[in-house]
Amino acid sequence: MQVDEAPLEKAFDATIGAGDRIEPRDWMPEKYRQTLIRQVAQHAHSEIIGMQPEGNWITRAPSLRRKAVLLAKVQDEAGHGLYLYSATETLGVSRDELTRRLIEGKQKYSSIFNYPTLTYADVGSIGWLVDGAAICNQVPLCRTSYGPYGRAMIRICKEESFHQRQGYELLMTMMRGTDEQRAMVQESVNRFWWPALMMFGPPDGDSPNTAQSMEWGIKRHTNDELRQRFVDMSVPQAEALGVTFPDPELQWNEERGSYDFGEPDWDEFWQVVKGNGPCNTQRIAHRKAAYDDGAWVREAALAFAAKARADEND
Amino acid sequence: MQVDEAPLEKAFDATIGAGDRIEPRDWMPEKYRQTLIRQVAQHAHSEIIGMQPEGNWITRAPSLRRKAVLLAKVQDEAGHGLYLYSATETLGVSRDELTRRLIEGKQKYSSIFNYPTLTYADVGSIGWLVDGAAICNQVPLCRTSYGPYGRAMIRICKEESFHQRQGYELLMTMMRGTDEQRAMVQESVNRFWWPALMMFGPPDGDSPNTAQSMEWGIKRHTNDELRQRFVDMSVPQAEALGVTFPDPELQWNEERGSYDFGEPDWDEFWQVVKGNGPCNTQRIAHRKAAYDDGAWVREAALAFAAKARADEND
Amino acid sequence: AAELAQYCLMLGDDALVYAHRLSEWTSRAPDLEEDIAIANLALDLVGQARLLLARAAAADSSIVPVLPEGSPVPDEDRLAFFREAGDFRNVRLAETPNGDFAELVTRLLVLSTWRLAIFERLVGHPDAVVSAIAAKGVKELAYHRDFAGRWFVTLAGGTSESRRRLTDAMRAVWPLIPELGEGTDTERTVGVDPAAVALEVGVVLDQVLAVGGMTAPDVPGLARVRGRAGRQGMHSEALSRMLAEMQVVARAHPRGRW
Amino acid sequence: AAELAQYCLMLGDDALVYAHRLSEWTSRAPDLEEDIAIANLALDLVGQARLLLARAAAADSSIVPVLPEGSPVPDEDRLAFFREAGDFRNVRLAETPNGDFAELVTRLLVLSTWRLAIFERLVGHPDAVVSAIAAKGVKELAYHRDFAGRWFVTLAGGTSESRRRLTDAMRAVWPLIPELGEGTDTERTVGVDPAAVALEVGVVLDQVLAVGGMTAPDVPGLARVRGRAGRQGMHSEALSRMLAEMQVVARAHPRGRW
Repeated sequence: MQVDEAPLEKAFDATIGAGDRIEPRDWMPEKYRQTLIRQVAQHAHSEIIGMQPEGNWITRAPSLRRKAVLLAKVQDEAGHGLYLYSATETLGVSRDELTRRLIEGKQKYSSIFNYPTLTYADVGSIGWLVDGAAICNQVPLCRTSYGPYGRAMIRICKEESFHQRQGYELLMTMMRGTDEQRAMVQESVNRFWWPALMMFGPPDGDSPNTAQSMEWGIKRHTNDELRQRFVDMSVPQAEALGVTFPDPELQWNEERGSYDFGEPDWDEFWQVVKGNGPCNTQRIAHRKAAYDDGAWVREAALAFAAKARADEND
Repeated sequence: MQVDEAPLEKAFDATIGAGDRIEPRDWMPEKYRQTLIRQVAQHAHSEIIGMQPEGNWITRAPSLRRKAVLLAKVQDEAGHGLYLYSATETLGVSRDELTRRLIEGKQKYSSIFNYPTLTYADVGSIGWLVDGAAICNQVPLCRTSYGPYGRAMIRICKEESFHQRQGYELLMTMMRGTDEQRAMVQESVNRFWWPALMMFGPPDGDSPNTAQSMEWGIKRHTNDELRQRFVDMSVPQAEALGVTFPDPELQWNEERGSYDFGEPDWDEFWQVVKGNGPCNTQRIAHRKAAYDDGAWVREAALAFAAKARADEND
Repeated sequence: AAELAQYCLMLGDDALVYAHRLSEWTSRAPDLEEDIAIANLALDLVGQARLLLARAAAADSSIVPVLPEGSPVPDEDRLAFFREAGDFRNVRLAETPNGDFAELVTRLLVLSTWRLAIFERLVGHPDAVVSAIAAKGVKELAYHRDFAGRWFVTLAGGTSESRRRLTDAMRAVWPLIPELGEGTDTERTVGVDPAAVALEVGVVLDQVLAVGGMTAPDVPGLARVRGRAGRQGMHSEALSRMLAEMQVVARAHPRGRW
Repeated sequence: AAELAQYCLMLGDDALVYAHRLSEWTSRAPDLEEDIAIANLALDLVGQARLLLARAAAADSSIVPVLPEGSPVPDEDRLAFFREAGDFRNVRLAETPNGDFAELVTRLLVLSTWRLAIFERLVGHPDAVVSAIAAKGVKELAYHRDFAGRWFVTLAGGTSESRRRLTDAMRAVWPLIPELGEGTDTERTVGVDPAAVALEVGVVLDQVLAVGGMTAPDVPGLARVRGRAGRQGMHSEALSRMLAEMQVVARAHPRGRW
């Protein structure tokens, strides 16, 4: 049976045009669904892989208070992954299937997590800069056209803001500590500044999907717009903290009312995207090991549930 | 075909009686062979399991010199294991078979290695007290009746003496260090003193095999004789070092010309012998893991050698 | 007060050390739901450890490691990060290196059942701080025990593989149970005698095992060394390795602010 | 002299860090003969590290960490045990966590071939100490390379399992090879430009691979971070974990005598 999709598409376009939300039961163009699956899955994967670089320091947290804060944060990331995988399930793809795609390298996650965490200050830098950049990217997504995604994003953004403040607060506390601690903060910021800028994606000229995604309301600002916003937001925060960014070209442009800044190393960016970053292999191997090691537990849980149902039906 | 063993046994007894050595090609009573296999294998296993408690500190050695000394010592233990397994091979049992018996709990090793090493001073205490006790046990074995065993023991005892001096020297150096180091040495000696005394085995009254072994020249002194000799040797060394032994009953007996000392905790001894010591499970699991993990390598080496032989024969 | 401090150290170290083992599971659990749940367990125990170590320090300041003058490191962190392995008072079961998920479930079942029984009695403790810590902890530990119990029954009734692993886990955990019940004079004097809850703990464990159709392994307890075990600072080789990791950053910055 | 010190640190840290990984194999090797052989490799490299770190300290005392007045800790140990991860100058391949025996063999083959080529040239170095260290090291490294090469060929020609594992090991090790050849100004100025030995190293590796019938995997090199890699102190997450273990006892006793 051939369905005439024209009126459906018209209704879809009208919903988008009115700024209303598409819900799981609504008709949607296949390409919209596929683009959303890719984007939401990538976001979910980023939360899950993102547990590793910070999780690396849980067992070495230098105070019990910080240990609790970090544990709770990494736990929140697992929670975010959970919401987002649920959102993709409303689009017809299971968490299991997406995990397989991640492990097999068929789906990506945010490249920032392919950088190593080398000192405890990195926990702070990730909170401040990485979560900060993520929020810039994500706040507009709270108004994204797909309902479940938008609602997940509202909750996630709220928690991310909290994480960002915690990260900044850690760095601020360290800056009030010893000279070694201050040097540790500066060194960490030096390492994370450029990768954080790369989180907004390649320059607009090299970002082919942006136009379609903006039309569909899945994306609401260009990469370069968001990057500029992030720089403008971060510079005064760095000043308050007492650190500098490792960019000699960074300076206020009176005319534009914005900061000028240097170019990230896009060659490095593409290398990391392509899988050759410092930690890509390690991150995927870690995720794969956890998934494989847990297989027997998931199977046992399924078998147990099946037996319980069978008993009920007896 | 029934062989009349009487003349063979007579020759064997004569060899033993003359203090000469039995060699692999010589006839020997089956019980002698079995007793020897058990004793030499147990000794070999002790060397191999004994790599673990000290090996535990190689990666944490506090100076590069000590790291090299410890690495070399643990390596020597592997070497001792190698000689001793070779000696058992002359008695008709392969290393592989013995390793299986060890892993399956069918053969024992010295119980001392079921105690944990908890500080770096334990490396010194093991050298001084454990190797010291081992030497007391082993020096007489250089004259043991079975040739390959006796010759292995000569080489081993030489190296053990060297290890003992190194262990003592480590403790001596630490005693010249800080208060914390001196406390660490004393605490370590406190833990190892009683287990070292237990290394000579149960009191003579509870050691049923001693008589036969002495008759065969496999053993040359009773457990209690060797224990007394060890105590008499160790007390002045402890005084020179500046540590005490944790035994309120320890005191010089003018009449006997020896030190009186307290009773080890034989209940603990038997628990550890039976497999419930602090580290029994861990030690065997470690050895089993190494053996299992290495199976594919040993198989590859055999397969490669077989192919090489086949190529030669082509 | 010195006895109360020692008692708080014992309970605090159990929580701190086992929280470390649980936290090592982060990003490694069989599924996201368990990852989140295990982090919750660890968080609860870190919380209990903080309160108990702080109480210990307040009861007897002489146990708190001395740091360079002017160091801002709070007492709870001095106790957590600046003591040597031999100064820790946790039972050895808390420090055992992690095994598989069956080992997690089995150990958690034992430790939480036992700790819950102690904490239920500590709610009536004369020390108001200890009493309050116990009241809060009881709710947490009841959840821990339920989580462990549910999974224990699930693994017992799941597949032959899960049952085999659970059996192995029980063989690994059971030898460390007697130590839990042995108790010290300190526990008997100012806290709860573990021997007094041993029966209750045994009943609960038997119930869970019965639901899962599992039998307790017939294994002897791990030997003590000259009468000493975890409560007397006689630990396994694993503890000093754990502390090397746990304490490394704090110790590199004895004057640090975090 | 500052440049020479930096150069000695680079070569010394490669040896120290890789010796640590090798030493982790102790009591875990596939058989006793390999256990002994691997300990020998580690011993040789610890020896090289000691000489090189001592030479570095002598050439530029400003690089030696300052300890409390009167500390008897010698310079080689100050450098080994009191520097932070970011101060280490080893290549990242030296610090990668251990894999299986195939990984050991493959990594050792690469690192020893490469180091041997460098050391052969350093025999003629104007600094008499460096020249002597190199002369001694050449013999050791030739043995290391032969050990690795023999095992590489054995595993390649052994079973399908050993060949599969060797293939995986090559895929893990190969991305870290380009970093070895990249070189720094320091190496080019006062030592041997690794780029100058890259060809020779490649030829040796190709020969061993050819004998084993193995093909080098077609994998890109691991990215540098803003141009930095191990030689510039940009390490993997594994190094700080390794150092937490390696340095723990030394750091607990900054005035200790050992």
